[in-house]
Amino acid sequence: MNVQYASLLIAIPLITAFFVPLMKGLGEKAIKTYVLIITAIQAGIATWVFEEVYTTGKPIIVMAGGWRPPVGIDLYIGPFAALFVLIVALVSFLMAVFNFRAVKVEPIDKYAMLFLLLMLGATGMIATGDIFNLFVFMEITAITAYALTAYNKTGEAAEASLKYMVLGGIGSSFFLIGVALIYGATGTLNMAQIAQLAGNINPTVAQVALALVIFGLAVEAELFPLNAWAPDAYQAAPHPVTAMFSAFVVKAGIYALARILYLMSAVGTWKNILHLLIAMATLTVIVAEFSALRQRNVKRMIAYSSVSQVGLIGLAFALGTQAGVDAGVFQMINHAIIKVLLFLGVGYVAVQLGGAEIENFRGLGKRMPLTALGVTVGSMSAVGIPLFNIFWSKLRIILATVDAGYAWAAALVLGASVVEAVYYFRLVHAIWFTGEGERLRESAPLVAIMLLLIAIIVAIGIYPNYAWSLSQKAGNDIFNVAQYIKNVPLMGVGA
Amino acid sequence: MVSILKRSLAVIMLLIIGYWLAQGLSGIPFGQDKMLVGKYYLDNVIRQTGAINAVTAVVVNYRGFDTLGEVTVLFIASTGVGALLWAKRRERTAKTEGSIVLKTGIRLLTPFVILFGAYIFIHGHLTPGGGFPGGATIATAFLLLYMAYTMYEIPRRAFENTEGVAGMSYVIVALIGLAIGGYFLFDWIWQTWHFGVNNVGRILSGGFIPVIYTIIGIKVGTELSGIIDNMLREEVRE
Amino acid sequence: MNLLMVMLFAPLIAGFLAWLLDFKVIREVIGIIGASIPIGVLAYYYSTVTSESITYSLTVGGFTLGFHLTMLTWYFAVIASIVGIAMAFGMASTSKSSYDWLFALISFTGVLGVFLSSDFVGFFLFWELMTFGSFMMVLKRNRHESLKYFVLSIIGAYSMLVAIGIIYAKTGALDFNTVQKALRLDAMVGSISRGETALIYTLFLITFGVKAGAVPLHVWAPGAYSENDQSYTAFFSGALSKAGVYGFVLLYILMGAKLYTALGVFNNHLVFAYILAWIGAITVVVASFLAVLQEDIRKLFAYSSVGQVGYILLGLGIGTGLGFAGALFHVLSHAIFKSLFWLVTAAIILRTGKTRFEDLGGLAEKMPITFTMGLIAVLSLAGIPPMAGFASKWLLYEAAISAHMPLVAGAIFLGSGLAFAYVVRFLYAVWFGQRPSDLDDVKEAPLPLLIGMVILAIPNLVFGIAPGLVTGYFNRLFGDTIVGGNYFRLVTPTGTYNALLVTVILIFGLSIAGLIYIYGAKTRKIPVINTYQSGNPVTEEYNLSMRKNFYRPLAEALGFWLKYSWDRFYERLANLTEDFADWLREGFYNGNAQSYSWYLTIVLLILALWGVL
Amino acid sequence: MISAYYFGAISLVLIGLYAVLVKKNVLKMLIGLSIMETGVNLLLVSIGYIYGRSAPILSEGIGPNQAVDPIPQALVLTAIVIGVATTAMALSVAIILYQKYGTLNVEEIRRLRG
Amino acid sequence: MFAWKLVLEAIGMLIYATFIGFIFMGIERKAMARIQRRIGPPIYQPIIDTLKLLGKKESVSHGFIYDFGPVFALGASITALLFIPMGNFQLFSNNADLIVVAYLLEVPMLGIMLGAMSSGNPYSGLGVQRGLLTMVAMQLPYGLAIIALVQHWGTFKLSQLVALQQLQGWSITVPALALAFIVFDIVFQALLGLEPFDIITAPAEISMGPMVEYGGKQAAILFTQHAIQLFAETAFFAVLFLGGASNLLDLFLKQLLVLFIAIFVASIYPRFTIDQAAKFFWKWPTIIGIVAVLLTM
Repeated sequence: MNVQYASLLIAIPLITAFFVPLMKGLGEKAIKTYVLIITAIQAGIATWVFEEVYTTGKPIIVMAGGWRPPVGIDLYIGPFAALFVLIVALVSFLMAVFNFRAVKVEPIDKYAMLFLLLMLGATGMIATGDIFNLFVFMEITAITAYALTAYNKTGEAAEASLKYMVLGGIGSSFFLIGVALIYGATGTLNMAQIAQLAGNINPTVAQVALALVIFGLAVEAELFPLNAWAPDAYQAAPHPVTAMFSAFVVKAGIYALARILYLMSAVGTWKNILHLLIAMATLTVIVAEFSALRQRNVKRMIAYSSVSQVGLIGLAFALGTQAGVDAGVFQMINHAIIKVLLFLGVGYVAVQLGGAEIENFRGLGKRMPLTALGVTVGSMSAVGIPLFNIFWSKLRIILATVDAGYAWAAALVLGASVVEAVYYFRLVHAIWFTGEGERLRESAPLVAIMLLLIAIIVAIGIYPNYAWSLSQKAGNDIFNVAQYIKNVPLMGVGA
Repeated sequence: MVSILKRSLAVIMLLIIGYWLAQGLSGIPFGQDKMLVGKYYLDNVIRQTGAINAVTAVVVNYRGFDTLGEVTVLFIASTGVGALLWAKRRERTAKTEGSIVLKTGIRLLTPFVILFGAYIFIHGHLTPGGGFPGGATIATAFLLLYMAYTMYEIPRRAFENTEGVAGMSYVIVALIGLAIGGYFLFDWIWQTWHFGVNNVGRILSGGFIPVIYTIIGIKVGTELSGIIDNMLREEVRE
Repeated sequence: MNLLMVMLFAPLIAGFLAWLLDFKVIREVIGIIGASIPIGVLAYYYSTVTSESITYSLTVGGFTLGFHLTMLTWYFAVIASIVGIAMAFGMASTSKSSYDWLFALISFTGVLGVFLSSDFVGFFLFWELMTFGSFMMVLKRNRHESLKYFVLSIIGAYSMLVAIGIIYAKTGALDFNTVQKALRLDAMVGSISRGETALIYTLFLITFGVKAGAVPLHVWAPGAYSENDQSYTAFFSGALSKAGVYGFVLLYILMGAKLYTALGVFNNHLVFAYILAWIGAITVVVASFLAVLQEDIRKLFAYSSVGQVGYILLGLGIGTGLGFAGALFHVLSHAIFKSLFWLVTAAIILRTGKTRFEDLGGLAEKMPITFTMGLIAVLSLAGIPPMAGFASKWLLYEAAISAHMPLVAGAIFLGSGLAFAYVVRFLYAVWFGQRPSDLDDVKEAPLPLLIGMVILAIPNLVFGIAPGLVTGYFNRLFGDTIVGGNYFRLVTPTGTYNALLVTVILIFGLSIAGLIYIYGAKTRKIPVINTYQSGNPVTEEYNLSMRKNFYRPLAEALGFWLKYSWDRFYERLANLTEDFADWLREGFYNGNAQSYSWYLTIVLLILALWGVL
Repeated sequence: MISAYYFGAISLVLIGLYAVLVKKNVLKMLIGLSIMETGVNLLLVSIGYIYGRSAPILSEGIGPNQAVDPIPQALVLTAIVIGVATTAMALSVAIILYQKYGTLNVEEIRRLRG
Repeated sequence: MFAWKLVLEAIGMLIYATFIGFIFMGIERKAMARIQRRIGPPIYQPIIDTLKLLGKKESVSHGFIYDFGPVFALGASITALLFIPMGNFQLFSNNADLIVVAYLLEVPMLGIMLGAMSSGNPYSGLGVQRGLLTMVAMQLPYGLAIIALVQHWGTFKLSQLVALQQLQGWSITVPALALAFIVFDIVFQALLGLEPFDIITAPAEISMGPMVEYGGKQAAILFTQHAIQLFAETAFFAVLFLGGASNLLDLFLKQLLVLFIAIFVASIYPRFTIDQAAKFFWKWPTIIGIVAVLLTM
């Protein structure tokens, strides 16, 4: 099969999103089912792509319009992208199931479109091989996210959306300035070619450009102190969307950050940027964990936790070592799984019991035992308890961090993790050991999803070999820039 | 007091940032030829795409992916605005009609404005312009209608459907490229069919650029009109 | 499938099965079977392990998890397994919940894993598993105490993680053998600086100190031990706290040479060991004093546990072969007598439902077998020859004094006096004196619990009379004659102790006394409350037995010191942290979009300044 | 010395940012954002400019060597549209905000905090 | 082969010790009386008392442990006795060292307490409490004194201690050990249960404390135990600080000396309350003990 068919990853969500207006009259159920089917198809394609990439071991280069890079835009679906595109599709699929329960606010047809386009945006961001195209996909993701954040149309939602928008706007403007500088200095927008030419750029330009690009992406990647929008957006967005934010939107941002960071590693001030990122990531973890400590709203609490975990990923990526990147990718996978589980569980509770305040979680173990189990397993995993998946990635990250000579960062991050343990502990205790209540009926599909996710968490926790080998391949994809340049079939323009 | 302090602090900070940006930019000489890929485009654009406007060739053909994204972004904006401002029943609440000059002028001009918009996007591969400016021009016509008449409303349903169909058509064109040429967004009209090879510089050339620009023009026009429409109507509670 | 793995995971799997098949008897049977597999496997390996070590390795997630059964790890594993099986029997009586079985057995596997791991990853993994299991046991019963335990454990675990990270960064290895070699080499080369070595040492000190319950990291222990199923506490305090001790032993093995060269000596003592010895001594004194002053049976033994582990640390800190032998022996004896205590406590609580001394009394007649077991434990803990507790304590005395650590040895003296005081108090308040009238229909402990007790009581006697069994094993372990003599007679360079002879003469003495007793006048049994009272009537209504505030005078004498409390210190620290968290949260996430844009600008400014300057 | 175009572009960006930082009214902040975008677009275009050359429309008399770089122009086209989209979204959010809070003062729109 | 000689020696020593112990008890009472200008009972009075108690027709019991306590105490005292080298009789002292003996000397207390506690008498309980607290209080200086001694001589073996002292002079001739001696002597008052540390029995307050319930043969056993214990402890003292003894007479004189010091001290001081005792023990004796210990390092 022609590997160019991988472009369907972009085409399918697009065309189906455009189709939604035509089925406006069909009613809520129909549209949600439609989304479910589309995400399933997308997941199927992503699985095929994944198979293809991992069996051949070679990345798929989708060349739009048949132009070879750097003339045309290419999608570079290497081990990392293949893996994450799959995760994006699968998470979207699961959340499409959750939509049936969680989203009641009209207009569903618009929601469906935005939902599909959010998936598209993240897919594009992960797959693209062109820096300006990255900007475009980033904006697609961001604007969809703005709209979805405000989708509930409450004051809080709009407020969160506003904050997201202001910060995102500033970030993307400066990102674009950075892109402009890079273009001005190299004359190309293709990432591989930029990586080739990075060493020759005038050092001042390179410093400014790299700093600006990283700055812009750091806003999306929720690094402190650029993450002020994140908890609000997470809290206000519809529950499935929150899960998607946490599971792949922010991941796409942080991936882009890491990708560009490593592509530009020939730049003279690269080390300085790494130091700055490490400091920012460490602070991210600390501030977010402390902020979560006394949070009454569980959704917001988990949002903070998500921010901190992303900080951990950022830390891993900013180490500048192969081990760090591998560990970061591993953590990305694990984190995506547990955050989907957690936001699914919490969202479901919020839907059933009318709010995500901690009071609603009292006695949850008696009222909705399976959901409670899901939230519990997610929490325990987040804390890093063995037999659950995060344990391995956290261990990897800490080892890599100390190995790279940043023992202080590891110590601070772990210190903050103690705080994390405390608030998850409170949640688990509230769920199982306080409160009383009648048992409620739990939705079978959602329970099935939760059990599936629990099974995956435990499976990775007990037998992390497969996930780890995937992470290593994917990490190598990011870290090994020379290989990346070699994989992209650059035609001999200029260089 | 605090405000002044804050303002002056902001100014100082921004000046430092500005100095830094300027320092960076000074490494990129203004007005010098720094082209790398751009040169390739200029050299090959006519042969490879059949368009003499290199910008539109780049936009639609070489960097078609960006444009697809761009269309999507606008689509998102229209959807998003629609989603956010949605209410069970909404009506226009404007109280004052436009002046007679406006009303008469609009009545006369609307077809021409739309026609001009269409002209712009159809000639995208030849002259400056293209789908986006063209679409925007068309939307202007509807904006003017809204300004002039308090009761005017676009045929919303039809517009939304058009928007969707146009978007789908774009993707379908791209997918046909995938089917025929093996590449997504492949210019099958020019490169496979060689349609209009002898016509370079005239309207029936440029491969799929005019086709796509037409689609984009229609889409942008309906989308922007839709946004205007959404913003001008307010919720009505019984 | 490797037997080592079978043994390691048998409890875990049994725990899951017991959890899933939540039926009354099946659950208990599965649990007991799961818990008894390890001791079986270890017994099977006994002859092998004395000549060679058994290793096995797994590859998990890019890490190679190695396991090794050496003489040292065998010893620790056996202790854990004995206590584990006793725990299982105890739990069959006291625990009615599959939840308990699951987590108790998880922590069992965790402890075994900690002992058997031959690399840091496995060590850390099982360490966490063990902590997790035990934490869940507390969580079910008491939120506040479990939180304390949890936070301190996590701090400990993370300290270890950082330390492991540093070691990994410096040596590039995670398995014990390589690390040991690398660090030994580095002791000569000195590429790891003094500060870094001290840092690693401190981090490990925190980790193992928390688990062993060393002062001032002990605050979790009283709560966690007492707010638990007491049968499980037998394992918790008997075996799980030994993981911390094992950690310290490991520290010696892996880093001893490096720590010696980096930190030097003070007054002929290795500095790092000296610190450990003092921590141990302080732990002994502080915890024993607190134990004496407790009013709750569980709290008393909890503090006692902390204090006894202090002895072990002290022994390790002495740093001589004799000290090690004493410490390792005390690991065994503490495990068996303290677990026995906990099972006795479990029986008392099961049958009376009371935990405070003021509510108990006069149970010796009602639960004679349990009382006998309790007495054995008391004798062993108080260090009455010929019990296992005395043999190990004796070694510690010899070691401490002959290593010229007089003040530390003084702590042992004081500690054993205190230990004597609190066990007698336990005897008095629970078993003797006037029985509260609501305890008149108390029955003897159920059979499984008694089996558990007997399993623990036997080694107390056996290793008491034949301490040479254990020291002989140590001699083979160290490859050197640390403690000479035979099965019954211990000989150190400076002293001797013939346990059998002491036993024989004690029996001789007792028989003489017994003869006098038997040939004396006949006796008439009268009720306990029929006593000389100088006019105060003792009746059922007026219970004059002194149970509450038994050691009030001591508390008065210690008044000044009791004003300070580590517990309160930690509470205050926690409150400060929470306030800080609030301040940070409210200050940073203040809700104003404009402030947020300022943050962005500030970052830009930092970047700019970085670029400009 | 940098060129006036660059200078103008940077100035626009900074002016926009200043508005975001200082103005209390949400609409003014959004206008600031738009100004920033304009500045960025100007910067993009000016980077592609080459002295003495004309627009890259290769009709009569203008060969490949007489045209400026087409790429920045294409990029700007995209960037403008994205800017428009963002602005449209932002304005509709502002409409909701005004409906729900009755004000557009950013200091009073602070229900989500901490 | 069975060491018949040793066993015979042991039995002989036991009889001797019991007798001398009773005599010591008599001497104690007599001397105390003389100091207080009373005439006092004859020195064989304790023997007569004990025999009388044994001859009582019937004695009461509160249960098995109540009976077992005194028996255990006596047995433990005998055990302790037989591990101390007595002049030219080494007995079993090669098989147990200082620490073992020090522990064994404490065991009888447990027996007494077991018995005392198993009666429901509150005075017994009070006595037990006081006994334990005294023990806790004195343990630290006691330990320090022993540590100083062992550090100086470098051995735990009692027989070796004796030999070394014969060779190099008594312990108290060494300055540091003289300090230890002072400490030990203070502790010794408590060990013997004499003023100012007779808080345990405190006849005027709690009617003999632990012993309050006992009469008849149990009391007789306890008296015997006390006699043996008194002998053993004075001998222990002599062995530790006064150079042991080469024969029983030598030992007897030294024991007598120790006893008289104790009696004199006891008759001068009033009784401490228990918390005063604890504070006292943890102040001067401990400090002196630490000084002694540091001097011997």
